[in-house]
Amino acid sequence: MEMIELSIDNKLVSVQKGTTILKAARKVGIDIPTLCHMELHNMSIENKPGSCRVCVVEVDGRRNLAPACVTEVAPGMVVNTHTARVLNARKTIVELLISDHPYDCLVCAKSGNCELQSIAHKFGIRRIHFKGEKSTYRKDTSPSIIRDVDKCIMCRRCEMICNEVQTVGALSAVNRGFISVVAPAFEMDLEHSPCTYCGQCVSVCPTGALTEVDSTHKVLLSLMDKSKTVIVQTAPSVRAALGEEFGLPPGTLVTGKMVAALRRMGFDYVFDTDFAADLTIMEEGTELLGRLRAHLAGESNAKLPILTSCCPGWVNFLEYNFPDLLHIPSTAKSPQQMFGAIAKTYFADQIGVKRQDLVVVSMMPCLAKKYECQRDEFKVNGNPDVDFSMTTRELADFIKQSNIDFLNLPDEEFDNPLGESTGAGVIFGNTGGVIEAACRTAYELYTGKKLETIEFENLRGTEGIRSAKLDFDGLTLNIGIAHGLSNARRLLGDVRAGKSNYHAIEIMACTGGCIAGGGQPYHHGNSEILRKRRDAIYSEDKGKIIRKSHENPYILKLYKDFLGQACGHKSHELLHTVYHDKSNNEVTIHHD
Amino acid sequence: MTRIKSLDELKNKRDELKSALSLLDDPDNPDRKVQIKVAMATCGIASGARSIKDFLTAELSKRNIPSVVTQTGCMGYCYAEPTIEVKLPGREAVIFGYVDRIKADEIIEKYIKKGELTEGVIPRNYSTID
Amino acid sequence: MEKQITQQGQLRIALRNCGMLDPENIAESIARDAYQALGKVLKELSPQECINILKQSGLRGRGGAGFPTGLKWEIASKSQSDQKYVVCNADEGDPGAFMDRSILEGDPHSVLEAMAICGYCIGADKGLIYIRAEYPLAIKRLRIAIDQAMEDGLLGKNILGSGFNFEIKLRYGAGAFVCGEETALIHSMEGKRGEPTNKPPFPATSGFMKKPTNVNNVETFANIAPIILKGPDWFSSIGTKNSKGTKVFALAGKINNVGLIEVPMGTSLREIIYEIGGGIKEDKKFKAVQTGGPSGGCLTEKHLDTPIDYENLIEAGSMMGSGGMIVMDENDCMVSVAKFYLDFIVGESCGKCTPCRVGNKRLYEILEKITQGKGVMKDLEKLKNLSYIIKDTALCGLGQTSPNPVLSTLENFYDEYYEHVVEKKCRAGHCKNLFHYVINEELCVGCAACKRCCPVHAITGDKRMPHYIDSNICIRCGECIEKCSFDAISIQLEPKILV
Amino acid sequence: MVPKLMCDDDMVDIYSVPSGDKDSLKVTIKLSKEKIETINRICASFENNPEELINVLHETQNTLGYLPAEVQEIIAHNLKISSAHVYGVVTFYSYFTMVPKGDYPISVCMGTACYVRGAEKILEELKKELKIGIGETTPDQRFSISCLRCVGACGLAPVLMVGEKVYGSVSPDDVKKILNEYREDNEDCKCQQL
Repeated sequence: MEMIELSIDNKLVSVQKGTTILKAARKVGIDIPTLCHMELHNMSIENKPGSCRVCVVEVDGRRNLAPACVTEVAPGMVVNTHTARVLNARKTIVELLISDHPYDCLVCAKSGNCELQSIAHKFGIRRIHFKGEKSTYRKDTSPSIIRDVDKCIMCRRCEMICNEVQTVGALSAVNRGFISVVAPAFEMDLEHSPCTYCGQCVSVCPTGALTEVDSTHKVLLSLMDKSKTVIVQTAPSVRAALGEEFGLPPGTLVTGKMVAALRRMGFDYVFDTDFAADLTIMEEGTELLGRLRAHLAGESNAKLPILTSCCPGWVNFLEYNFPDLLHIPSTAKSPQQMFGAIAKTYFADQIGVKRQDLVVVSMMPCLAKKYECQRDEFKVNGNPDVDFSMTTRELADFIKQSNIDFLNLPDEEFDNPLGESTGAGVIFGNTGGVIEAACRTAYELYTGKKLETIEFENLRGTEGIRSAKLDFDGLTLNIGIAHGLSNARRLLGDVRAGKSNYHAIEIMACTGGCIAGGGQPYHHGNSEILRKRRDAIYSEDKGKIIRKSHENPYILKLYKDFLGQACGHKSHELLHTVYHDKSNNEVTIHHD
Repeated sequence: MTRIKSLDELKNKRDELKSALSLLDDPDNPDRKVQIKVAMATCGIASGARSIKDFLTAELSKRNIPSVVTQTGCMGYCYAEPTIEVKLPGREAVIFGYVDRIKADEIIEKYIKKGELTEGVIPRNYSTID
Repeated sequence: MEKQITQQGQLRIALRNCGMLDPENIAESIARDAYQALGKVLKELSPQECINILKQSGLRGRGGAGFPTGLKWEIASKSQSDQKYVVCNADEGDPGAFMDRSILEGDPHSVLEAMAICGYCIGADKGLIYIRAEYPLAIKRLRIAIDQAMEDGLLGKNILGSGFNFEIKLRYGAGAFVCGEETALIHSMEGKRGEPTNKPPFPATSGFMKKPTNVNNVETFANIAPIILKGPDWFSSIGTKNSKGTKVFALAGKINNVGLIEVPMGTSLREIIYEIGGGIKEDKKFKAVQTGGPSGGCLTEKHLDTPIDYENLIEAGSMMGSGGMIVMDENDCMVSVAKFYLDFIVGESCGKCTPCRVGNKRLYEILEKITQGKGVMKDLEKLKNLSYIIKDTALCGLGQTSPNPVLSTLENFYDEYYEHVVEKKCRAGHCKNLFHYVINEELCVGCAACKRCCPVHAITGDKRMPHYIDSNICIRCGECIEKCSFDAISIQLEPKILV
Repeated sequence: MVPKLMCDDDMVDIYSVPSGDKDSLKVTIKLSKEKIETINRICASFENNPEELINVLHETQNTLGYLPAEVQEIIAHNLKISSAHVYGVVTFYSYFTMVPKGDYPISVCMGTACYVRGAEKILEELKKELKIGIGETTPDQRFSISCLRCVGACGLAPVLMVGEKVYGSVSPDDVKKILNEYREDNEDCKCQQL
């Protein structure tokens, strides 16, 4: 590769041809500020429209300033990143952005996490010299996401994620000039668009234009209500990221402190979604084996490949885009919903509380979960199995509001019976985790032998689409894994075209899996954070004594006392669901 | 028209067309014709050039004057639209501006029939490359 | 500076056939040498030889920036690719410029022929013309011309027996000024929003469908065939040192001979306005001529004798642009003219980059404040600083040049700005908040005609007694002036008394 | 922007877009079968090529008069692109409209040449005469007003267009005269094709 030498702020740099000034500068410790630019290394996600113009630098011999994020280096280039001309321009650009932005930082959901706010602070902007019209748009609230696009700065990150990474196509830049904004088709509400609520747009939005629906207040009211028993479940990825909100290094596991905090906040029982993940494996694994056996028996209508169904964003995507393939995913509900269904039957009976007096709250790394728990399929007489779903970010704020000194909390254990889990349940948080957990169980159930190595290393990794062949005692199982919906679309396209030979496919809507979910602490483009969360999940698994779902004693007890057998009658009633064709989406017209 | 298959064919074709045109313009040719071009770009049409062209075509044939009236592009005198160029055989082309029906009639009667210049002649103020 | 001016000042190269032939009849074009240059190139020249001719001729792009055409072709010809494209930019957008429309309506074959020559030189067999949907006649004539040329074997497969294939298709614009910018134009042709992207990569390496693409404007193409037929030396003998050949200008505004002219580079504004253009309408006083459209600037009396070429116009704070020249007289308020252009830019900005999307809006708002008589001296400073920052930071050519009308009016007509801001006066009588109507008591007979027609009831007075206009109510619609039979109402420029 | 529905008699029934292949999105749309077929035909004539989106939109608007949400949905479906993308394109280009224009759409040129020769006054007069604003249509659906950037007929400034017919050197007094040509049902005066 050709190397190019240049000077940035009088420092000589040598970088590969094709490198941008921005990256060359970072190599020598010069951090040029950016707003629209965002890159997640190793995940091939990069947004560089070169549109915000905050990163402009002075290049000798060039007539105007150069945007560092899209300008490639040239031999002998002389770059200055902090001359008066540059700083003046940069400051003015930020002032212009703010001049078309609400001044409600104090009450903005993104305050403290807003990139525009921090850049304004960094530049020492104390006055906005330009006063004029501000663009105003209708606020849009969906079950999961709030769009307050008055705060949109047209960085286009959400548009890029929604179209290129997720191929959902819910968002596009619309209109032009001063009134241009990113919006769904016909500027309808997100609810009427093909949005899957994966929340990736929220996780990359630099300002408060895209945020989650906040359920804190409703949960607080439930907690205050003496007539209610309030229980909480926490998803695997939450414990691997929550610490970040309290200043702990990324990848710090805070399971014990989290349990302690939830107990102090007043939850009557603190349970683990991982328990339900184990239950999911029992059901999904059994379903896989059933279909596999049917296939091996030569049944022509054996529905293979089986697709995992625990990711609600992915389920939404499937219902919108692949209505002809609705018969192939596992019918198993997601862990969140399995938990709710068991909690409001089995557990409610156990503690003698009526269904309507039991409130189930879930702590999730996800925004689609908020939508999922409101689906009609998951309600009994209008009462939802899971009442409220909160994100990791909301949980962190809730803990802070409850005056809890999180860092100094003792480690505590989950309650029983729905708090016991295995390592298999934990790894649901990573891409490849669900299928690995399923294989741990399916292998032993199918072959009747004990696994020698529990880790299926060939299912792990960060490639967008991965495939592996597993030897099930002579039977070769073809496993496919996709994360990020564009990769899911590719795999499903093959399935539809009959070009796929997979037996089972795991799909996660978010690139990286739940650890990078739309409800996790903001990564601000730092993919190292995601890697550390991933490692934390695997290390939690490693530390568990029981690492296979079918060995979870409480799961076995649940089947023995209540459910009968996996995929049996009772299971089907409580733990399985059906999918609906959502593509038949009538155009609804809004009159303001 | 058949396909032109080589540069030589194209050159021959051009020369044929050119000589046909110069024949029209030859005062000694019994088949000579008055050639009129009506500027019919957007500006011309908007100013009524189409009806002027129709009027000239009809009137010249009614008055038995052998002529060809064709449309052409913008002559550049937007301020004087509609504009027409009249070429009497063997004589320099003359451009008339602000042509309405009355003017057109006058041009036929005075200039085309008798060769007398009327008002509204626009002096050609450019040279082209040929 | 060497100049070669023909006796009448005008020399038509690009417009050589406009008004000479019937654009809907290919025979007339052939009679006037159409496709001779293409035939010569295909038969006698290698692509590089042809590119060398263009390089020697000194032809520069006529669309605005003036990039050397031969060099542009050479870069595209050297890009390696299985597929390349020739694009004709016929998205003539500068308000006040209509030379591209005239060429396409008057001599479409000159463009088609040149595109085919370009295709041969760079190794492309497909051409696309991106044309404004607002030009229905040009579209119609282009379609006819393409069909006729295909039928005659002058486009299509195996042109003139050379083995070279070239076909041309039309793509329509849809009303977006920014699509005149190459990268935006390419996105638009791909069925996307016409938003520009950073250059490099230039279209010559990655353009339409990510393939090497050569984009030239209509007038540039119209110059190609004569250069091939008459030679580069002939062409470079016309014009100035760095700007060769001729330039078409669209003369419009307050000028007697509104029209399309073509003059050798280096001709002075004075010759254009007073000799060719016949002077200012109604013998009013010349104030300025706006060149280069919304990206250009205003030239004033002091520039009247400057030889016009690419460099001199930029030096004078304007630019060649596509060649619109709009002449303004003493009745035009230069602050309002700047505001007019900013209004245009705000409406046409694609909204992608911050400086253009928000910056130009703020410039417009400051100008509006000034024209309403609410400006303060600090605003002039702000205008200037913000303009420089937009120029320095905007993403595309449209944004980088958008403050030019503000900067050039500030530079050349600072006193008008000053009057608006400090004296609250608009000398042209254009800014409605800065003048008021008064009734001359001696001339008014109290007929009440004005009172009856006033839509906002600003006029009071008893019958047969002098009437009075309340400036605070008056909306300055001018109805009363027209209705008054006694010339009793007049405009007063002095600042109105603020109540 | 409030996208409007087609007029009532168009809403014959609810039809589904026929799904030609498997990855088709079924869209239920309130459009007459004929109109859906027209749109399908237009898309097919451009080989359902997403690159040709702008040409497809032109052709569809020429045929139907405007591009309401339902129409964009069908185009998106045929070209296999998201409707958000189609809407993004429609709203980018000022030539496209989502509301029906009048039978005689009037466009006032707001180019510089027209501006300095008094286009603003023409526009004011039109607004006064028709009692509608820019981008609006008269209640009887006869006239609508829009502004155009330069139409390239600067020699005739100020210019207005009714349909594709260009009127040059228009004075405020001419406005009424021009409108009267179209007010009576005078067939001869219908927009002349150039």
